[in-house]
Formats: sequence, C-alpha cells, structure tokens
Amino acid sequence: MSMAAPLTYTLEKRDNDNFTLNLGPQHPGTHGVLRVVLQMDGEYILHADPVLGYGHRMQEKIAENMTYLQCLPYVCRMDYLGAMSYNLAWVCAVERLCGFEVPERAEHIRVIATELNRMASHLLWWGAYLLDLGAFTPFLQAFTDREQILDILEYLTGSRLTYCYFRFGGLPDEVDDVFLERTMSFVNGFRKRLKNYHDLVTGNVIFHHRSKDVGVILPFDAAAYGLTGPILRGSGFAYDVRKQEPYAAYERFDFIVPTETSGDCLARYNVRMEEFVQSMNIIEQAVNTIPEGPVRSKVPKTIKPPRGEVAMAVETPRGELVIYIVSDGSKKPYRVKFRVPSFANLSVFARLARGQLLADALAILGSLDMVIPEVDR
Amino acid sequence: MIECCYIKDIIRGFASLLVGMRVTMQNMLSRPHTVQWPREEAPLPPRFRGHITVLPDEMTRYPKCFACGTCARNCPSGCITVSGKKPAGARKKVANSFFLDFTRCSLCGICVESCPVGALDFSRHYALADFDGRKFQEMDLLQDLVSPF
Amino acid sequence: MSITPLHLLIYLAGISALVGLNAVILVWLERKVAGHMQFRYGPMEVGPHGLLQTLADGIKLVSKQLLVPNQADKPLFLMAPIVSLVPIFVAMMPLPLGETVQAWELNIGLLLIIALGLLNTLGILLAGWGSNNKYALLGGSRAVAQILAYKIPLLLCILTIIMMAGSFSLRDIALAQEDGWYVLYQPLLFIIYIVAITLETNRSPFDFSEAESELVAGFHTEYSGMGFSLFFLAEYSYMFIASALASILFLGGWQGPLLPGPVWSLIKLYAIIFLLMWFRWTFPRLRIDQMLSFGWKILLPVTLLNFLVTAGVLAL
Amino acid sequence: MQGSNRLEKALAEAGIEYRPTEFPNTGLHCSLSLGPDLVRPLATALRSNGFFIETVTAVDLLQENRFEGIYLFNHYDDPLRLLVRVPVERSRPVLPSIGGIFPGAVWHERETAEMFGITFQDCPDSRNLLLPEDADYHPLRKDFTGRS
Repeated sequence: MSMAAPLTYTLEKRDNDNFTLNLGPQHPGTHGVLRVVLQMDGEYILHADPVLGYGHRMQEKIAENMTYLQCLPYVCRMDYLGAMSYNLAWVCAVERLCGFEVPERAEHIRVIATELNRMASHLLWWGAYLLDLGAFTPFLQAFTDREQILDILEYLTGSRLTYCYFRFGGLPDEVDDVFLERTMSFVNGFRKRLKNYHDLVTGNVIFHHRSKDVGVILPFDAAAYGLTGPILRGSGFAYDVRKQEPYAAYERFDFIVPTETSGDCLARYNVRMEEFVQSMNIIEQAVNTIPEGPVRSKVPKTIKPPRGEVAMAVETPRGELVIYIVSDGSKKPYRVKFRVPSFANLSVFARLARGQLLADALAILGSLDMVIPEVDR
Repeated sequence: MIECCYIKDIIRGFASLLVGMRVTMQNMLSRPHTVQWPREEAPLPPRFRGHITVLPDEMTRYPKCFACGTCARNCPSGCITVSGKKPAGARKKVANSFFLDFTRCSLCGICVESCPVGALDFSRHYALADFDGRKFQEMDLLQDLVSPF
Repeated sequence: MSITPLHLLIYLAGISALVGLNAVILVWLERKVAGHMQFRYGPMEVGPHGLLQTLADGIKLVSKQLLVPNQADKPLFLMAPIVSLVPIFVAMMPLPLGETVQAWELNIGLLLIIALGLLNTLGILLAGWGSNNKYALLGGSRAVAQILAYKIPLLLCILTIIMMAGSFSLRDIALAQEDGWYVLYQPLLFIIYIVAITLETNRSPFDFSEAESELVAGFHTEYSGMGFSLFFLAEYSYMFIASALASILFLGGWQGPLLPGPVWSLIKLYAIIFLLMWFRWTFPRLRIDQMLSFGWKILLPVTLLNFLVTAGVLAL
Repeated sequence: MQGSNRLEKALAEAGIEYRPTEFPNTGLHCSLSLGPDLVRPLATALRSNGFFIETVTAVDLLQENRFEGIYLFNHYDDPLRLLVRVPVERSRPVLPSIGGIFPGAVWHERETAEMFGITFQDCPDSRNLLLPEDADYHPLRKDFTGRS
C-alpha cells in the first residue's frame, strides 16, 4: 500500500493553467510574517520564492549603536522561542572577547536554563508542526508542558519569554535550591509524559503518511545551503556545536547527538523528539553535579574589550548561531554579525517545495522550525 | 505476500489510531490546566519583572534615588528621565522627577542592576491597561513617595 | 400519507427549530470536547458552563456585515450558503427519530437523503468558485475531487444494509433490527460508514476543503456574518443527518430498553457525533491524494467484498 | 589533527598557504586575507572537501576607506571555522559571488549587497532580500545614520 505522492512531477510543463498564490504574509501555516510567492499548477508547486523582511528591525545596526551591556536585551528579541541560547551566545561572545572567567556554578545554571529553553522551544515546534498537519490537540498538549518550563524559568529569571538573564561573568544573582528541585521534578514528570506524545503522534499512521519521504534534504544539499541544527541531523550529519566546540560547560556532560539518515520530515521529527531525552539527560547531570560557589566573577562595570574580532558559535534549538563581533576597542561593538540558523535553514525551502503539493510544502515549512523574526532580524 | 502486508498495514494503522484516541480521552478525563484569570490567580514568581519603581529611603521616607543618572545612561531604550536637586541643608541630591516611558521599556532590568544605591526595584503590578496611552509614556515613579520639596 | 400545506408548514417550523437548536448544542459541545481534550475548559463565561456562548456568537454573526469581495461572482457567492443549507430541511423529513416521530414516511427516504446530501458539495463548489479567491477555489475543487472516493463506498455500505433489511424506508430498516442491530453483523461496515461520513461532513482528518493550515479557511475564506453562519449551520446539520442515518442503519434507530424512542435516537446520534468530534481533535489531516487512494484502494474494495459476501450469505 | 588536514588540503587545492589562528580565543581556526579572484577557486575547493557555508557578510572600514567582505565556512565533521577576508575599495565595491558553488550563499549575498551596497558579481539573484524592493540606502554602512 503506497500512499506517497508521485515523486516526480513534470516541472517543465508550461501552459496557461499556472497561477500565482501568495502564501502569507498573513497565513496560518507560515508561523509569522513570512510570505512565499508560489507558482502553482493546481495543487502542485512549480516554483516557490520566499519574500522576507516583514519583521526586519536592523538588529545589527542597533547593536553597533549600543554598548555591549545595552545590547543584551536586544539579542533575545531575535529568536523569542530560544531566547536563552541567544542570551548565552552574546554573553559568551563578549566574555571570549574580553577574556572574562565564569564560575563553574554559573556555567551549570546556564546549561540547565538553556536546555530547559531548548525543550520549551521544541515543544512549541512539536505542537505547531502538528498544527500544520491539521491536528489540533498536540498544540495545547505541548503547551501544558511548555507552560511548566516557562513557570520554572520565570521563577529563575523573572521573565517568561525574552529572559535577558545571563550577565557578563556569570549570573545576576544567586540561584536557590527551589529552582533545582522544580527542574528535577519537571524532568522526572516529563520523562513519563513523553510517552503520551509518542502515543498521540509518533505512532499515528496518518502522521507517518504525511511526513515520511516528504521534503527530503540530501546530505549534499545540506552543506550547500549551510543547514545546521535538527534539520541537518535529520540528514545524517552529527554536527552539534555543543559537541564540536563546547561552550559553557557542555564538555562536562555526557550526551549523544541524535541523527537520522533519511532526511525527510519524519527524520527531523525523530531527531527533535530524541533531543528532548538528551536535554533531560544534560539537565539531570548538570543538576546532580552542580558545585557550590559564587555565580559571578569580577568584571569591570564598563565593558571595554580590546581591539580584535571574535566568533562565538552556539547551538540554539534551531541550529548554529554564530555571533561575529569586530571590536575597535571602544564601548560599542564596531560590527556585529548574527549568523542566524533559521535564515540558512529557510533558504533551502524553495528547493524542497519544488514539485510538491501545497499541503506538503506547509508540512515542510513546519518541519524546518522557523522563527520569522529571527530570519528577518 | 503483498496482500498480507496490505492487510497488516491496515490493521496496524487502525490500532495506532486507537492509541491516539486513548490519549485524547485520557486528556478529556484529566483536570484542565487552565487558570481562569481573573477568577483565579496564578502565583507571581518572586523575581517577577513588572515596571520599575523608586524605593523610599527607610529613614527619611524620601526617594532613595539621588539622580546620578546611571540607569538612564545604561537603559537600552532610553526610557528613563531623571533629575534631582539638593533639598535645603542636605548633602546629597534627591530625585525630584523620575519618569519612565513604559511604552518603550523592555523590562530587561539593567537599570535595577546598575543603580549604585539600590533605589530601583520591579513592581508587582501586571494588569496594566488604560484608555490613555500617555499615562504610560510618562509614568511618574515618584508619585507615591514623600517629596522633600 | 399525503402532505397538506399546513402539515408542511408545521414540519418546516419543527425542522428549523431542530436545525437551530442542534447547531447551538453541537457548537457548544464541540468547543467543550475540544477544550477538555486539550486540558482547557472551553467556553465558560456566557451562561452556565458557557451554554449560551453559541447564542451570543450567533447574534454577533447575524449582526455582522456580509461582505462580498471585489470581482466576486455575486449571485453565486450569495447563493452558495443557501444551496448548502436548504436541502437539509427536505433531507430531515424522512428521518425517523422515534416510532411515531417522523415528518414524512417515505418509502424511498434513504435515497432522498443520499441525493440531497450531494448538494452540500455543490454549495461548497459554488462558494469556492464565487468568492474569487484562490484558496477558496482550491477548497471547492478539493471537495469535488473527493466526492466520488467516499460516495461509492458509502453507497455500497448503505446498499448492503438495504439488502439486509429489504427496504429503502428508514422506518422499515430500523424495525428490521428489532432482534439484533446490524452493527453486530457488520462491524467492519460500521467502521467504514463512520469513516465515510467523516469525509462527507468534511471533518478532520478529512477536512480538505477547509484545511485551515493550508487553505486559510478553504471555501469559506471570504464569508462573513450570515453567510459564514449558514455554512456553519449546514455543516452541523449534515453531521446530525449523517449520524442519525448511522444510528438508524446500524444501531437500530430509536429502539432500546426503558427510555422512550426519541431519547434513544438522540443518545445514539450524539454518541456518533461525539465520535466524530473525537476524531477531529485527535488526528492530523491526511493529504488529499492520500485520501483519494485510501478511498479507492481500501474503502472501495473492502465494501465491495463485504457487499458480495453479504449477498452470498443472504442468498444461502 | 584530521580537521586541519582537510583545511590544508582544500587550501592547497586553491593554492593558498595554511596558517592557523589562536582558536579558543577567537572562535576561528583560520583567518585568511585574499584577493577577490581567489575566492571562487577556494570556495570550489572547500565545497568538494565537504565544507559548508556559514555566512557571507562585510565590514565597513570607513577610516581605511574600504570594505572587507567576510566569508565564513565550517565543516560538519570537525569544528573548523574558516574566515576569509576580502578587502575591496569603498569607491568600487565589487565582490565575487559564490552563489553558484554554494546555493545557500545567495541569500547571504543578497543581504550583504543591500546592506552595504556591495555588488556581487554573477550572483544568481540580485533583488533586495530584507529591505523594501525600492530601497536605495545601505543601512550598515558607517556613514548611514538613518537621517536624511
């Protein structure tokens, strides 16, 4: 029983039946203000052209006009679902630039918070992807658990989405045991609840038919488009910045980088589902081995790094974020480049959507896990 | 063999649907997670970041802020305007006006951290709404404090 | 039994009340079921447990402006919701909800309902074509594309039942199940029938013509106010009719112990509607081509086989 | 190290000498300064050795009156960030496009082109990406203040 769509579709067909379909900027399936101009033949997509920039804020110019500290709240505004990773990336980049030390306890808390945030982001993706496939319940099923993570992070940072929590040289204030206990009880509970997620969706035959062999990213394409993150790992590369260039305290923890080889939506799904487990492993280890001590090292009040340049790579929930800073020795960065993962990941969409059905194209878009303000910056 | 797989696939697929339906039924029988605000209230976390407030001095009840302007300089959005002057006979300045443009504030808390005397703190007000936007463009944070002037 | 104009008026009034009340209850029920399956409460504010929420929404919808898009085919655009809704008033007439609760005993009642059920698709197609919107057009054409894939298995299901009961009259079919519901003899057919009516009523996992995440709102993208609410009424009324048919064809209609007939009818009917809602809030949507191959490759052979086997067994 | 071997090999293919930089302090394993004509041979060599494109961007060095085109590459199997710097005159900003070699670079180049006013030679797509299609200003230039 084969239910896959015909894989080859004659794209060379030229007649007057083609029409242009504006998918977005306001469309339930594009997760934000993304517009894709589609050339369609019936339900088949002949050509897709993403149009970006609806949420463009010129973050890089803003950063040039601000001190390093003032920039801190702004970086979180790019990827509001993985704000902790952005926060960490900026803080680590400036620390690398200035050569600040970070106490071990602070590093552990950073890892815990970032991994919790990664789980929250993946949960939202899980719900939104299934919403793209037309299932409504997973969205709010994921929200019940995401809400608990946000509660924990709100307890830690005082904010639910754009945390702005890490500071140069550590954390703003001491972390109490209540946070660690709540984290552990959440992780223990979520390990059990994850089974429900699999029961509801992973085994579902409709879900399988919708995501298997849909939107296959070949390994050769992955390098050409500079893909990173779970999307890349679904195509067979075990590339994870946490493993390859460990930052914070990731080299101390034992975890594996889940990979799949088929490169389709199902592979990307499975990778992310496995990352829940790995994140929980990391959190457990980090909580169990957290040392006592200060959470902030001595750093000067005014950050004035030496001349030079630095590139800091961080694995956000969506892939590899590289913050490239050129410093001219003043209080403000001379040039900041945010190499955001969604941007590169979205660029492959036009290629994947060619010759697909409209429904599949939206499933692919969902499986790429976009945050449009991050793409636009 | 093909027929066998065909039927097996159908049965397995059907079973997977039933498993999914079991999960939603379990959901239905469990308690909803909604907190029905405003009839119920969710607890505010201790580090909740509302808009900032100026704290009074314990001794004098005057504003603790002495209008050094560090917060205004450090604010990424430039939403704080503060000025102060010396009350008669005092050695230090005291703030006589402290305005927050809450429409631009991003609640990052850099001002609270950078204050050298700890005169700023987050308030615990969250249900802020008004018909007049100007009220939030110029929030007078010294309103509830005793003024030495 | 002949029908006088007075009779007709009374029936129509009764059916209108039923259609309206049914929609109010079903929308509320759907939102409640959806809510509780998603750890929410659903509507809670208007009336006890939000019972009057649908009424409030209805008033809001009725009082809204009916916008006709620029360059839309205005007559078709305005006609579409009516074409969707009106057949329901006729299709409900031969439905027996109790031994004596039936508007019009007709010996070909089943045929009438099946024939009128097709008009819903026409309404969707008109809406899709008339609104001058590409999403709506895609939704409308999807509705037409899927019609054969589920109608033939559906008809074969019904034909099997007709063969077993030996009558086209719904009343006779229900009465034929006095000593054993057909669902006991034909469980597989019942499942297929439920799948087919999910398709017929355009509900998830087969809501292709609406397909929120793909087609925004599909065929009713451009409808506002009254047009939109008529489509809503029609959708829920078709659900009512399809479930009523299912309860009559497979579950013995109004027959049951202790409680009076109409109550049993409603219990069975709403149980099936609940099943449809349960599907909707559990499953992801199939793709249109997958649904077509599902219809042609699974539903059709199985129902055909079932039909032949049943015919053989009956002949023996 | 295996990783640096890969880089050495790729650089040798393009005829460039390999000089590592201090990795942990800068996050870069190697940073090169090249002429514009060497970029495409290097990109081809990197592509065939399994490197992926991280980003293409530029830095406006207003005081030295030049732009620096920045190409960042990395490798999936070993962490090996390579930064290629291509200085160009500010008065005649033209950089070679690697969009034909790395299709993913096209978007980065479009962004750099509109932000700095740099022309990418033979870029398959030269429309604006993030800015409005009729934008004739280049916001990331240092002399752009946002005030007209």
